[in-house]
Amino acid sequence: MECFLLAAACFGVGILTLLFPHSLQRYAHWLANGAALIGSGITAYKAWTLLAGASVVPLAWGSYSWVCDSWSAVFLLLTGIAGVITSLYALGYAQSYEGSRMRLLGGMWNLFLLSMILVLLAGDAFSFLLFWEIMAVASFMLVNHESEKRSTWTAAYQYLVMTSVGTAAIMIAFLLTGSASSNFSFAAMADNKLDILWQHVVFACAFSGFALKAGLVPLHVWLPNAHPAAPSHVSALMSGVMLKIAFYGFGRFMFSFLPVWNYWWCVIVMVVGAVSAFLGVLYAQMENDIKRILAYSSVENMGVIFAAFGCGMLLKVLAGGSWYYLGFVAALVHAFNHSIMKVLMFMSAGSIMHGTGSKNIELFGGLAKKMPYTALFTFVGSMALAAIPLTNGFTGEWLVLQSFITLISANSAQITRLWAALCFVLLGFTGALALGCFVRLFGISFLGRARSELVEHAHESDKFMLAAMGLSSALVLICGIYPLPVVQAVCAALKLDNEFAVQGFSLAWAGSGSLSVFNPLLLLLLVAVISAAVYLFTNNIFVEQNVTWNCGTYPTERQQYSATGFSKPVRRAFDYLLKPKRQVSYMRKDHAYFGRQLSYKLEIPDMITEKLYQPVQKHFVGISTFLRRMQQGSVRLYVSYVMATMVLVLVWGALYK
Amino acid sequence: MLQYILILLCLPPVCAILALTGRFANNLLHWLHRLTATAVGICVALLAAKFDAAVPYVDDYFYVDALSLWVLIIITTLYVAASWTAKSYLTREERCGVLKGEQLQTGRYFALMQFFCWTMFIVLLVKNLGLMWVAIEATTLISALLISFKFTRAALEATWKYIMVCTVGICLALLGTLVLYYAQIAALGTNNALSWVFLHQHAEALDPALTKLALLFLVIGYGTKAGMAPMHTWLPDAYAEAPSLTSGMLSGALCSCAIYVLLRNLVILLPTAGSAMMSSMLLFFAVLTVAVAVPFVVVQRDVKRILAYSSMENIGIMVAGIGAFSALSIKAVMLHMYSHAMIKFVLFYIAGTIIQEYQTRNMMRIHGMIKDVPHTATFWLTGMLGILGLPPMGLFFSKFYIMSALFKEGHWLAGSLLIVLLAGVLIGILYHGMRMLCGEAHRQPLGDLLGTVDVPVLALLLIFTCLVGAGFENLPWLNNLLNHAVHVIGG
Amino acid sequence: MEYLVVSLMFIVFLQTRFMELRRATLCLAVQSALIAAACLVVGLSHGGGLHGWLPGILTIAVKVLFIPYAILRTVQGLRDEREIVSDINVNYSTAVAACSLALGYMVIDGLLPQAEGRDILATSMFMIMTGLTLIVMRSRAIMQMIGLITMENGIYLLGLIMTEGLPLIIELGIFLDVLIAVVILVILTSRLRLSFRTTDTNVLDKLKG
Amino acid sequence: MMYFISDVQGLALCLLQAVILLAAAPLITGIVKKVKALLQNRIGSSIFQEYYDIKKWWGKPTMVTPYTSALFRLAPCVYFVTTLAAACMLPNFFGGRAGFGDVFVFVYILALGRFFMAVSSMDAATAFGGMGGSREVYVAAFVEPVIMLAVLSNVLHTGSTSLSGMSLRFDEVNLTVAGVLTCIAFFLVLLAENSRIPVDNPDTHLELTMIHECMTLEYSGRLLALIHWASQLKLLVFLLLFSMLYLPLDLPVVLKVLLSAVAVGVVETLNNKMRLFKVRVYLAAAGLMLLLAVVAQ
Repeated sequence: MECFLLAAACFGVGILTLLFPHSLQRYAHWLANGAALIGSGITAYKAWTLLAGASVVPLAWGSYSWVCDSWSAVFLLLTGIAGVITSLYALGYAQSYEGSRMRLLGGMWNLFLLSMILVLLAGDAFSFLLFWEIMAVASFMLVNHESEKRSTWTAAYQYLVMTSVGTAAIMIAFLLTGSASSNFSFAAMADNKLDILWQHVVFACAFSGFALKAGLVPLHVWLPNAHPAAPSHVSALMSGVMLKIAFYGFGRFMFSFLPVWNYWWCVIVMVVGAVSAFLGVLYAQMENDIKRILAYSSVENMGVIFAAFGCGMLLKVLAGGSWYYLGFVAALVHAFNHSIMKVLMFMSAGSIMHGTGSKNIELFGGLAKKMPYTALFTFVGSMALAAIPLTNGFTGEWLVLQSFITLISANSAQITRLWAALCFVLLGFTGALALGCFVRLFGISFLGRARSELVEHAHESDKFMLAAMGLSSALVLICGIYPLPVVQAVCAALKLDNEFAVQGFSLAWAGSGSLSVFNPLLLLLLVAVISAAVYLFTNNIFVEQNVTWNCGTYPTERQQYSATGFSKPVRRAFDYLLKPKRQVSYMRKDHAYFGRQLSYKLEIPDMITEKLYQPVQKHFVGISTFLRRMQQGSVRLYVSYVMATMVLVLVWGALYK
Repeated sequence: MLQYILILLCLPPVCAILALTGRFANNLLHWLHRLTATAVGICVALLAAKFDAAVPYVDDYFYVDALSLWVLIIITTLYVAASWTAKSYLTREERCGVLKGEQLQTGRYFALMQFFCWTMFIVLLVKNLGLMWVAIEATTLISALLISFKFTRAALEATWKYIMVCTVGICLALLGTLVLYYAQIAALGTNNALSWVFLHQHAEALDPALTKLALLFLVIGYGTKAGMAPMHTWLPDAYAEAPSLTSGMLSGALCSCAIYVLLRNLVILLPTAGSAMMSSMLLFFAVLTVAVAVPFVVVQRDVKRILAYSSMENIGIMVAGIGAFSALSIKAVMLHMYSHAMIKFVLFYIAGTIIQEYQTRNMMRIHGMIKDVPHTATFWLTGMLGILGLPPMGLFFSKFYIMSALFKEGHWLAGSLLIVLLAGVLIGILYHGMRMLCGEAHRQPLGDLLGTVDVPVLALLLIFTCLVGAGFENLPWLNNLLNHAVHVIGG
Repeated sequence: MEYLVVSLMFIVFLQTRFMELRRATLCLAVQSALIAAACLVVGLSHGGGLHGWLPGILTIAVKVLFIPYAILRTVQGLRDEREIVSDINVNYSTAVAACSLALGYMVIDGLLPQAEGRDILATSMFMIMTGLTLIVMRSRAIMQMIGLITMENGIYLLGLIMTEGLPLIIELGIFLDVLIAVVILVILTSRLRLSFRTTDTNVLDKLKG
Repeated sequence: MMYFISDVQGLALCLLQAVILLAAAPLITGIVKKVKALLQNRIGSSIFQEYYDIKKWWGKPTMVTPYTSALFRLAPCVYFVTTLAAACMLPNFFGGRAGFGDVFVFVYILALGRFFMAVSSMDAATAFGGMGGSREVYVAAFVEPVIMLAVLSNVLHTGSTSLSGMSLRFDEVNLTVAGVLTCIAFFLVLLAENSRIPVDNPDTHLELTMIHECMTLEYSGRLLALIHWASQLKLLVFLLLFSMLYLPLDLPVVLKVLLSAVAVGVVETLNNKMRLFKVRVYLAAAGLMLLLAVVAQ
C-alpha cells in the first residue's frame, strides 16, 4: 500500500497546483501533469507486481478502508498505463489552455486520476461511493472546462445528471446488500444474507447503475455528448479508463456480492451488451464529429465487453466446470486492450483538433501529408478498433468469439443457443461495421485531397503528444503481436492456474472440443515472409504520376466522396433503425440551362434520446409545472394545509395500532 | 460554565440595544457587531473546550449537553460568519442592491440580527420545554421583522404568510407541550414542571396515550417551523424575500433550532409512545417534503427560491434520519445539520451577491458567470455541488450515512424513494446552476463584487464542512461529542 | 364554571358571524374576558397566591384591554373596511364551527375518555378549530388576527383546565409572545395598508411556486 | 522451441500449398468464365486467358495520381499478402500443420486486406474510389455476420474451430437438414464475398453496378495485376473452403472445387445483378437459413 500512498501523494501535489497564482500557471501545468505521470507510473508498476504475485496490506483509517485484490489490480494496471500515456500527452496538449483555467485543468486532472485509483482500491461501500462520486465530480469539471460553449455545458449537465441517477441505483444496490450483511466492508458484504427476491433487485440496480456509467444502450446518451465536449486527453481517460471502472464495479458485484446467478441475469447482460455493441457502431458510422465517432465506438466496445461477460456468466451457470472463465478472460482482455487503443484514438483526435481546429471530418482530407506521424498512429489505432489481426483489438475479438462458440456448442438448450446465436450475429455485424467506420474515419480525414482550408493550415503536434501517441501505438502493436502477458495477467486476476492453456507463443483454447489456436507471432512471420517475396516483385515497379482522367476536366476536391456519402449505403440499409431526417430545399434557379441549386440537410437523431429521454423530460417538466399549482400564494390555502394535515394526522393517530 | 452561558446571553441584547439607540455611526456599528459576535464565538469556543461531553451542565434554568453544544456551535459559526460578512454585504446592498437609493437602517438591522441569534441561543440553553417553546415563538417573531425588513410589497406578503402559518403551527406545538405537561402531572405530579432533565429521567412513567397525542401535535407544530411539507408553504417566500444574510441564518440556524427542539421532545416521548409510530410518521413527512421540493426546483426562476426548496430537500433528509432513529442516523443528522447550515449560508450569501451583481433575481437572465464573475462563480458552483450532496462537501457523508441507516433499519422503501427523489432535485438545481454559470452573458454584471473579507470567511465555511464531513467518525474530539449527542437522544 | 363555558361557546359562535371589524374586535374582547374569568376561577380555586391571580390579571391586561385596543386603533385608520363575504360564507363558517364542536367532543371522547371537564376540553378544541376556520375563511388581515387569537385562547383554556395552569415563568413567556405577536401583526397590518391600500390578504398572492 | 521448429516446418509446407493455389487460381477463374461463355452460346476466351492478362499487366508501368500517399501503393500488396496468408491457413494437402490460428483468424486476416483496399480507395481523391469503398464496406457489413453464422453452424457440426479440425471431422456422407441449409447459405455468401453476380458484377465498369471494381479503378500495371491475382486466389480459397467444409458430397476435393466453380458459372448466367439495397435481403435470407441450421443442430 505504501506504493499507492506514494502515488496518491504525487496526485496530491498535482491537485495542490490549483492554488498556484495565476502568473505561475505554466509551472502549475508542468508540475501537475508531471505529478500525474509519475503517480500513474507508480500505480502501473505496483499493479504489475501485484499481478505477478505480490500482495498488499490492507489499509484502514476510521470509516475508510483500502484493499487490493487481483480483480482490482488488473484495472489498476490499466489505469496506470493509460494515466502515464495521457499525462504525457497532456504535457503537450494542455499547453493550449494557457490563460483559460489551465490550473483548474491540471488540478482536476490529478483529482480525476486519484479518484479512479481510489475507487479501485476501496474496500467498503462507503469509500467506493465516495470516490466514485469524486470521480464523477472531477470528470464533470473536466468535461465542463470550456464552459462558454453551450454544447459543452449542456453535455456536462447531462453527464452529471445521468451519472447521479446511476449512482443512485448503485447506492441502492450497495445499501441493500450492506443492510443484509454485518457491515459495509466488501469482505462482510461478500457473505450477505440477501434472499432471492432481493438479489433480483440488487442485480437490477447494480446492472443499471454500472451500465449507465459504462454507456450501454439505452443508458448511453450522455456519452456521445460528454466525450466531444471534454478536452481530448480527458475524453481519452474517460473513455479509456472510467468506463472500465464501471465494468470493475459490476464485476465486483457479480463475483463478490451475488455469487449465485440467475439464468435471466446472464441473458440480460449478454443481450444488452450485444445490442449496445451493434447500435453503438451503427451510430458511430453515421457521425461526422470525430470525437462522437470515437464515443459511439466506446459504446460499442463496452457492449462487446459486457456481452462477453454475460457469455461467461451463462457459461458458468449452464456449463459449470472450468470453461466459463473464457468469457471473463475475453471481457477483461478486451477491456484492457480497448483502453489502450481508445486512448490512442482520442489522442489522435486531439492532435487533429489541435492541428486543424475542427472536429468535423467533412472538412478534412489529405491530412496525412500535413501530419504524417499522427496519420501513422491514427492508422494503427483505426486498425485496432476495427479488430484487425496483429493489433491488440483482435486478441479480445478472438477470445470473445471463442467464448460465444464455446457457449453455443456446450449447450443443447435451443433457447440459450438462440440467444447466443443472435448475440453472435450482432457481434458479427459489429465487427464488420467497425471496420467500415474506421475505414471512413481514417480515409476521409487523412487521405485524398483537402476539403477545406483548415487542412492547409494544419500542423503536426508537438513532441509530447507524438511521444504519447507513439507509445500507445507501440503498445497496441506489441500487445497485438505478443498478447500473452496481457492474457496471463488477466488469468492471474481471475485466479486461474492452467485453465487457459498457453502453448509456446500462442493462445490456445480447448473448451469447445478440439484445440483452437491463435498464434500472432507465427502469423506475423508468415506475413513477413510473403511480404518479403512481394516486395521483391514490386519494389522496382515503374511509377508514373499523373492526374486521374476526368472526362477532359481536372478533378476537383469536391468530387471526392464525403463522409456522409460514404456511410449512405449503411444508412439506407438500416434506415428503419436510424430514421434519418432529410431535408432538401430547392433554391432559386440561377441559370436556365443548369440544374437548380439544392440545399440538403441530414440529421440522424439518437433514437433512444428521441423516443425515450425527450418524452420523459417533457413530461417531467410538464408534471412539475402542474404540481406547482399547489403553492398558489393564498395564505388561507396555506393555513388550510396545516389544518388538514393536523386533522388527518389526528385521525391517523387515533386509528394507529 | 455558568459565566460563559451568562456572557453568551448578555452580549447580544446589549449590543442590540446599543445599536437601536441610533447614536452610532455605521462604521462603528459594524465593528460593534463584529466584536460582539467574535466575543460570543470565543465564549462558545471556550465553553466547548472546557466542556466534558459526558457530563452535561445542569442548573435551575440552563442545561447544556453535547447535543445543545453541537447546535450551539453551528449557530455561533453562522452568527460570526454573518457578522463578519455583514459590512460588505450591506454596503453593496445600499449601493446596488434592492435597497438602492434608500437609507438603510443598519442599526435596526443589527439589533434584529442580534436579537434573533439571542433567541436561538435561549432555545438551545434552556432546560424547560415550555421555555423552549416560548423562545422558538420568539425566534419566529423576531425573524418576521427581519424578513419584512425592507417593507417592500413582496417582503410584507412573505412576512404575513410566515407569521400566519408558523404561528398556527407553533400553537399546535404549544398544544403538544400542554398535553405533555398534562401527562407529566398525571404521572409525576407538578414538581419540576416540563423540566427536560426530570422528564428524561422519568420518561417511562408517562401515559402512552397522552404521549402519542403529544407526539402528533409536536411533530406537526415544530415540523411547521422546520419546514416539513405540507406545512412548508411559508418557507420559500420567507427565505426568498428576506435579506440574503438573513436567509442564510433562517435556513441554516433557525431550521436547525426547530429540529433540535423536535429532537428534545422526541426523547421524552419515544420511550412510551414507541418509535414505530414516530418512524412511520416522520418518514412519510420526509419523503413528502423531498417530493414536494422536486417540481419546484425543476421549474423555477428565482435564484433564492430554488435555494429555499433545496433547504426543504435537506430538511426532508434530516427528518428521515430522525425517523430511522438509530445511533448512526442521529449522528449523521447532526453532521447533516452542520454541513447544510454552512453550505446553505454560503449559497444564500452568494445568491444575494449575484442579485446585486446582475440586478435581477431571475435565473433565466443570468449567464456566463464563470467568465464574468469568476470568484462568485467558484463559490456558487462549489456550493451547488455541495448542496446536491456531492463530495468532497460534507453533505455527501451525512447523506450516505442517513441512507444506510434507513436501509439498515429496514426502511428500504423510504430510502430508495429518497435516493431517487434526490436525483430529481439534482436535475433541477444543477440545470439552473449550470445555466447561470456557463455560456455567454446577455447582460453584463456590475463586476465581481465579493469583498476581501467575505472570500476567506465563505471559503473557511466550505472547508470546515469538507473537514468535518471527511473526519466524521475519525476525528476523536468530534466523534466523542457526536457520540454523546447521540447518547443523549438514545437512538 | 359551566355558565362560563356555555357563554364562551356562544360568543365563539357569534365570532363567526361578525363581519364588521369593530364588532368582531369587541366580540374578541368579550371572549378574552370570559377566558380571564375562567382563569381567575381556576386560579383562586386552587389556593390563590401569585400564581393564582397573576395569569388572570395578565389576561385582562393583555387580551381584554391591550389587544382589542391596538386592533381598534388600527381599525380606526381603516376607512370603510369590512369583511365583504356572502351570507353563504358566514353560514359556512358557523356550520364548520358547529362541526368542530362535534369533532371536539369526538376527539376528547376518543383520546381522553376519562378526562374531567369534558365540556371545557371540547370547548377549547372547538375554539382552536374555529380559530383555524376563521383564518382560512376570512381574508381581512384583522379577521385573521382575530382567528389566531381565538385559537390561542382555546389552547390557553385547554392548558388551564387540563393542567391547572402552566408554571408561572412559562405563562409569562407566553403572554410576552402573544403581546409581541400582536404588536408585530398590527405593524404589519398598517404597513399592508400603506403598501397595498387595503388589508385584504387576497392581494397577497404574488409569491407563487 | 519445440513448438517453434514444428511451426516453421508447418509454415514451409503451408507456403508451398499457397504457392500452388496461387498458380492455380487464374485457371479456376478462367474455367468459370468459360462455363459462362458456353452457357451463353459463346465460345469465349481460353481458360488460360487470366494468366495472359496478369502477364500483360505485370509488364506495364503504373500510373498514380499525385494526391496519393504511400498507402495507395501499399494496399494491393497487403491485399495480396493477406489473401496468400489465408491460403496458407487452409487445411493442408501435405499434412503440414502450422498453428497460425483458426477459422476466425482466417476471416479476420481477409478483413485486414479489405481494410487496406477500402482505405486506399479514398486515396486517389476521385468519386469512383470512395463509392467503391463505401459499397464494399456496406456489403461486408452484411457478409461478415453471415460468414460468422456459417462458421458457427460448421463448428456445431464438427466441434472444432480450427480449419484442419473442421475439415477432418466434416461428415460428407450423412445428409442433414442443417447441413444442406448451411451448404446453400455458404454458397450464397461465397458469391457475395467474391463479388460475383448477383451481388456484384466483376466484368463491367459501369458505375451503377460495380463494387469491387470501383476500388481498383485507379490502379494499373503491376499493382492491378496483384489485385486481380489476389481476387482470383480468394475465389479459389473460398471454393476450397466450400468444398472441404460445407459441400456434403463424398468426392475428391479437386473435383468438388471444379464442380463448385461450374456452379458459380451457372448461377452467374442464370441471374441478374440485383440492386445494391437488395443485397441485404439476399444475405438476410442466407443468415436466416443459417440461424435455422444452428438451432436445428
